[in-house]
Amino acid sequence: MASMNMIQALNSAMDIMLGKDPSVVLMGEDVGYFGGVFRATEGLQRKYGEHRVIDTPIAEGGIVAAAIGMSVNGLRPVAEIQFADYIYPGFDQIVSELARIRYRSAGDFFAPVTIRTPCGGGIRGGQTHSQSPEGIFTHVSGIKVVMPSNPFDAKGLLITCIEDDDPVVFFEPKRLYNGPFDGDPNKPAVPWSAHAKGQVDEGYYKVPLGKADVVRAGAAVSIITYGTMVHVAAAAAAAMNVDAEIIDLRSLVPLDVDTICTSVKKTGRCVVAHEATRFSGFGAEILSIVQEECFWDLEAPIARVTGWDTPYPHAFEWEYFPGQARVQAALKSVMEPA
Amino acid sequence: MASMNMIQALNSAMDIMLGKDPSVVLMGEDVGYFGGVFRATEGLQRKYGEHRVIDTPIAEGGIVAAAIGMSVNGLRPVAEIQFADYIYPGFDQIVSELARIRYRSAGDFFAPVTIRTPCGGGIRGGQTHSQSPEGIFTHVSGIKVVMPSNPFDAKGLLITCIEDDDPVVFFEPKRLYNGPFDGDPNKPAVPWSAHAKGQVDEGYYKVPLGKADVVRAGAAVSIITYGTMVHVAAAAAAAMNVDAEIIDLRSLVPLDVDTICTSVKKTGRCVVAHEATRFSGFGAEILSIVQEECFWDLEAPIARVTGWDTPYPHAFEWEYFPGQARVQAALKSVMEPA
Amino acid sequence: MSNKSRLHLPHVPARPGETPDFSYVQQSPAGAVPRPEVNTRARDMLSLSTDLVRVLNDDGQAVGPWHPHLDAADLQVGLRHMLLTRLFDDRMQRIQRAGKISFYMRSLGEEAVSVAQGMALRPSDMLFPGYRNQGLQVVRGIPLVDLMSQLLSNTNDMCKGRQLPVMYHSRANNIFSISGNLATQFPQAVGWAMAAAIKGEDNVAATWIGEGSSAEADFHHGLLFASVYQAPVILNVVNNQWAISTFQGYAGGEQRSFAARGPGYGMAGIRVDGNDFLAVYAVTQWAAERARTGGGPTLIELVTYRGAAHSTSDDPARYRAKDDAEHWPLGDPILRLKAHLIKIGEWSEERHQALNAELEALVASSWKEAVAFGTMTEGPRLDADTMFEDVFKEMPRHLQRQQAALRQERS
Amino acid sequence: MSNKSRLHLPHVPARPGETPDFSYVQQSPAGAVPRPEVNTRARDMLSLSTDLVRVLNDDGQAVGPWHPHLDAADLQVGLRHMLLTRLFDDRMQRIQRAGKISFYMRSLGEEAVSVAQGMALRPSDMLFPGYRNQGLQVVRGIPLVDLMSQLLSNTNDMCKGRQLPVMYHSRANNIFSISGNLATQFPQAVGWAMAAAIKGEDNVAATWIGEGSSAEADFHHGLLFASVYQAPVILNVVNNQWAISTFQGYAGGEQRSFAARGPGYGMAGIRVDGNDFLAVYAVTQWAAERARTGGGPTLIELVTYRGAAHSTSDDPARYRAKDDAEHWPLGDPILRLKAHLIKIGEWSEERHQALNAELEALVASSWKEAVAFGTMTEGPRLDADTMFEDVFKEMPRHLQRQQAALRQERS
Ligand SMILES: Cc1ncc(C[n+]2csc(CCOP(=O)(O)OP(=O)(O)O)c2C)c(N)n1
Ligand SMILES: Cc1ncc(C[n+]2csc(CCOP(=O)(O)OP(=O)(O)O)c2C)c(N)n1
Ligand SMILES: [Mg+2]
Ligand SMILES: [Mg+2]
Repeated sequence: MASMNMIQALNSAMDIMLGKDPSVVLMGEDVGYFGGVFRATEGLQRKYGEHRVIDTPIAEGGIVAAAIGMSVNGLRPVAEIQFADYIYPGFDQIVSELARIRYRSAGDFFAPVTIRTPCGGGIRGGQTHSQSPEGIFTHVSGIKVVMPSNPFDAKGLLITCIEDDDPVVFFEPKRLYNGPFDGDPNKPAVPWSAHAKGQVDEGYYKVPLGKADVVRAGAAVSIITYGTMVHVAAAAAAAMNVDAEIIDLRSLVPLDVDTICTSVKKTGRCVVAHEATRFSGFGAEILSIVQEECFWDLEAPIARVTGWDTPYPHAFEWEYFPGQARVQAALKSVMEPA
Repeated sequence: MASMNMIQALNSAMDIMLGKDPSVVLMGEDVGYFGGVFRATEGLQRKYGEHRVIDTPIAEGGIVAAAIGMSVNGLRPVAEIQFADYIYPGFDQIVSELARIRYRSAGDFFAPVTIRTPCGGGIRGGQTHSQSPEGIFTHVSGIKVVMPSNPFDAKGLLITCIEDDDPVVFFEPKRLYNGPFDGDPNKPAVPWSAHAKGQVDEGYYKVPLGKADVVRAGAAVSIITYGTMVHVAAAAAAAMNVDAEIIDLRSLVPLDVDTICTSVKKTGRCVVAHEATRFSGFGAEILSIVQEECFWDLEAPIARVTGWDTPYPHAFEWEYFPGQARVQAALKSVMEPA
Repeated sequence: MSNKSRLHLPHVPARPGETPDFSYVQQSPAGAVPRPEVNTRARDMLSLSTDLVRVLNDDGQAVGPWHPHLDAADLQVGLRHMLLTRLFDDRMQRIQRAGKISFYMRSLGEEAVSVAQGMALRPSDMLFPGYRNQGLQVVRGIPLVDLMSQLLSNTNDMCKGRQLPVMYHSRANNIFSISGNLATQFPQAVGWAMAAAIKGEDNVAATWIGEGSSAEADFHHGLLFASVYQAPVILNVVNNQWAISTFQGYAGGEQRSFAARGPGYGMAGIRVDGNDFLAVYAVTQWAAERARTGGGPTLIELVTYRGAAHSTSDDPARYRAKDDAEHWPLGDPILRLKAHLIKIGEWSEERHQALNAELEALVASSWKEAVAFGTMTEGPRLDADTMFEDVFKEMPRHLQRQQAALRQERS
Repeated sequence: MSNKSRLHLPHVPARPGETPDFSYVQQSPAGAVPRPEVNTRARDMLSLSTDLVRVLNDDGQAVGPWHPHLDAADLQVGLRHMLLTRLFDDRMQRIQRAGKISFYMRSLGEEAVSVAQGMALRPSDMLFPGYRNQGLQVVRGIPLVDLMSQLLSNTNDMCKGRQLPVMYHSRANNIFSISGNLATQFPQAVGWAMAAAIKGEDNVAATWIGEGSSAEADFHHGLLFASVYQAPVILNVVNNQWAISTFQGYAGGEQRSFAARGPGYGMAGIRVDGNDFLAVYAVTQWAAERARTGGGPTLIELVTYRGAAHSTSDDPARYRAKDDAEHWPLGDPILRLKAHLIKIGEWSEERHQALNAELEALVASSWKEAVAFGTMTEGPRLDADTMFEDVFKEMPRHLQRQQAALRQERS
């Protein structure tokens, strides 16, 4: 066990996989010599060579396409998209190709590509360095979608994704790179070293896809969330002294419906939280499933806590971000429905 | 009034707007001399000239980008994407640019572009000519999303969209081009001439955005739907003899929440139906809103009727398509919850 | 407003009712274009991208430095593959018209592209074809029954009914799955070739794109990545002059050749007579050797003509002169190779008739075999349960439930 | 595995600790490159795309056919704009370091690109700049206060706090809104120019892209649409050798010049010394006249060097030789124009000092003015209510409700 922040944990996952499996290659803008703008691939080119950790042109569509071709030829590319906001030029290759190759070839070809990309706000990145587009990808049949909330999971999930024979988009909430974040930008930053999930096994281990983590057991209300909001929700519930059961989904596709529904059936109340915009966000799917499967157990309407349906404005980052106040308002609405 | 199919109605809308407003231009693959692969722009280049109805290279990203630039220079481009399945190469320009220009320039610039694109299955088009990606666009702040279910609405909505100062993605369910379709491919095709909404005013008129159409009033259950499924749902309800209130949304963004909620509050039961895949589809957002706003009125879980979470397979088109059987199963589940 | 317009619009030579005019097609005489060493630097052979490599002259003789000196037996195989491709196309077209398959696309007049290129590559080279490269399937020996089964989406369909007709693949024969989305495979082929280079293997990737599709972003991605990493890949633009109703000028062909894009990215570009079996073979062999020996990628423009409609959904009489194809200056690839073989005493009208009859019989018997696996309306049918497979390697819960729901719906 | 690898990787001339080596930069002597008539066909001036247009020689004299013969007064204005741009950059950099703005990007060493190009265009020409074209804002006379207010996201911010610093726009001055997404505006500028042509207007559009960003699909879209419709647009690639840590070879610059992409698409391509104010001016004027008179688009590659870090979030010492910029063979654009003006007797060290002081004072006083509109922490602040505006022209119900919810949340 070592103390690692999320960047170090991701780096460790890639380091281990590069060492273990000669078919693993990393690629992306600035990932090679420089080690990535967030330093996730630092030192790996020096260690494994320029042909294993490859700097690419600034062309997200080309990166995904090349990764697909490489994967069809037996490699396991891990492609970094520098910011999730810049994944869209690669969208066609992801949706029409990466997600479809196994299906349309009846399993004869498949494309084990992992796309890593930092998402979310909270670093004053403005509207083009803060987006959380995971919901869009969850609507695309054939792609797995993962978002860790801590270093331990990040490493174990990334190893699982790299070894997975299906393509994965792996979202990294960049606000969590250096520490857990409870939503209050005015408090001093907390490092991962002070958090249990910042203690990371230095060796090879996996965290399974499709298995949610019950971060906190509780009886009063279920909070279904993932990424940065795991920590914000926990802090909000603690501040309100609500006995909330907090579920960190970790993988959105496949989704651990059993854990979600078991919890809601127990508590009878449910809040769904994410940082992404609300309208047609992934929260709507979670809410729908809970409504469909737990309707008779619900004692109050399920509430969603989300970012607003606007771009992420530079000046109003903290008005946009779904902080503790927004979570608490939702908890209140669910605990004491009007 | 004239009898028109949906293609003729769309053609009429564009004809009128080209005649009325010199800033309107049409552009897209094969739209000019040829008149479009579905013939929606037939005759318009001959009538208005090569500089108003413009054939383009096969580059959806370039088409959207050029349309944006043209709109910033005072034109009102109506760009056709030949199939909705091929909108993804233009996705970045739509999401990162078209949807954002007004916001990021604080209203100083705006881009009144209308993107028309045929969607949906039922024409044996296989997985790359059958998709319904509207849900994805509803998650993108700054874009309006429209889908008509009949010639009359198609024309009036398209005129509204062209005159709208916001960008719109206008989805055309291609299975409805020639006639309403109740979901049974074995029945003889019905032409629009036999349908009231196939009677179309030949002149200029508008159908507003954000206003749903109550296609059929009813007391027993609300069916919230749009596009092809309007007709399938109506047929299914009629066959079951259920007194369903059928709501055709017409525009998904902006969404007519009032009409939806008024209906569900009245009936206490709700089915949401669309042809698109289920997981994180637009149905999830509709369900979520109904759940949030009508929870206490619901007498049964809201049910979704959708395509499956697979690509649209060529051989299993009708097993994939959410036909009357699937609607009826949902109606049954809502009318007689277990 | 149109009066004032200064927007340039590409010139289309002949619309319906007009006289076909192919004077825009820049030609070089057969044998006239020099053949550089395969390791020549791209910048030192720029003219290859605007000239037109031709080997067969009007008398049916093979001339000049690009003459590949193939054995007569190989040429006969090439002729056979081209003829089989055409007869297969003809038959499938008629079968679609009879309503037995939902859709079809012919390669009429373009057979030399796929057949000569396919033959110039090794079986271990990976192909990323387009939808009009059925000749590659023929060269690689995919049984017609298998191709037909795909068209029928029947129980023998290698795609398990998931793809539109003509979107074949064959893992065993190194033919990648064709996509309905244009151009997407072009940069994938480059990625495949990059992987071959990373692994130190000397296989080459080859990919095909229509001149119309070269407008897509993925064409650029392919050229760029191939150039940056000097990937061992052959990038082919099949310039058959039309993209459905859109003339090649709308893809940039009015201003300069498509092959010239290559040198723009610092890579070799060659323009070749796509209806000249020998020229296509020679150029492809050259590019393959270049790629295999570390010389990097080559962009080949194959100048040809789409002799038929775009697909069975299309009617070209609406947008181009009816007798266009007959005026095409580069002739018919099958007739040209046949004439050459006769000229060199290795073929005859009689042998051609006999071959034609043999291949027609093969197509007919294959169809019989194929329909035994089921048609759209009769015989065995794929199990609808399978439509939920292969979305992922293992079926997740939500698909299992949907599979069960469909079973119930259909019971 | 890496041992066996045959994958080519572009050569990077000097990493930290290595000696700067700019021998790869192909140069032409000042005055050596011919200046064709503006209506020359692209194919008849191919060498322009690989040569390097230069006017200022090492002695500070302006020579050759591209000498634009500007009035001394104009040159002095150019010098002033460049100096102001640099002083503004310096100050904003320091202000960011002090934590008063969240982010900044300098254009150190590239000032001639924006200033000379901006001056060579008409005010009615539309600009689609990148994030490193602040010189264009200066040329068009945007008050520094307004630029600074944008950096501060304050109550005077033309973006109403919505954009990251440096993403300015000015509708009144025909400067389009800058996007954080690279390359997206390149084809938009072409669309704007197409509209100008359709309307029969003779305004020209100009747009700028980094050499790194030229790898994006939108670069291709821009070139293609410009070529097909012969749009009146100037497409500029600012080749400052680096894209964050990535050397220009990774964007294709190792194999051939970026300007050579132009001829690949059948359009004019010109490579110019981007640190030579006179050469940049002349080439831009030439391209603008070409576009205005129906000669179509021009791709200009401006060869320059990113003298500073990519942005305030970057540390170039991690990936390039520390003293790289000092070895850049094309010198500093301000020093070169200054030397020329002194050479022709129209400038002096004293006047330069005075100008420097004047402009520093202007920057300082502008900052004072700007902070009066509010800073990140003090003074007036934009109303958070406004963040729901301009998503659409009229606020739809769901945003009204979210606006109300936020009001409640904050109360
Ligand atoms: C991304 C995308 N856009 C549009 C289409 C529709 N489409 C199918 S074929 C075609 C024309 C392609 O022409 P070309 O590339 O020249 O190939 P050819 O048909 O001539 O062989 C078009 C526009 C598509 N399949 N994919
Ligand atoms: C689509 C997209 N991908 C990636 C980025 C991240 N990014 C910002 S600037 C930059 C480098 C651009 O380099 P270049 O185009 O050469 O311009 P320069 O900074 O040298 O002026 C990158 C990769 C982005 N902003 N947008
Ligand atoms: Mg073609
Ligand atoms: Mg650069």
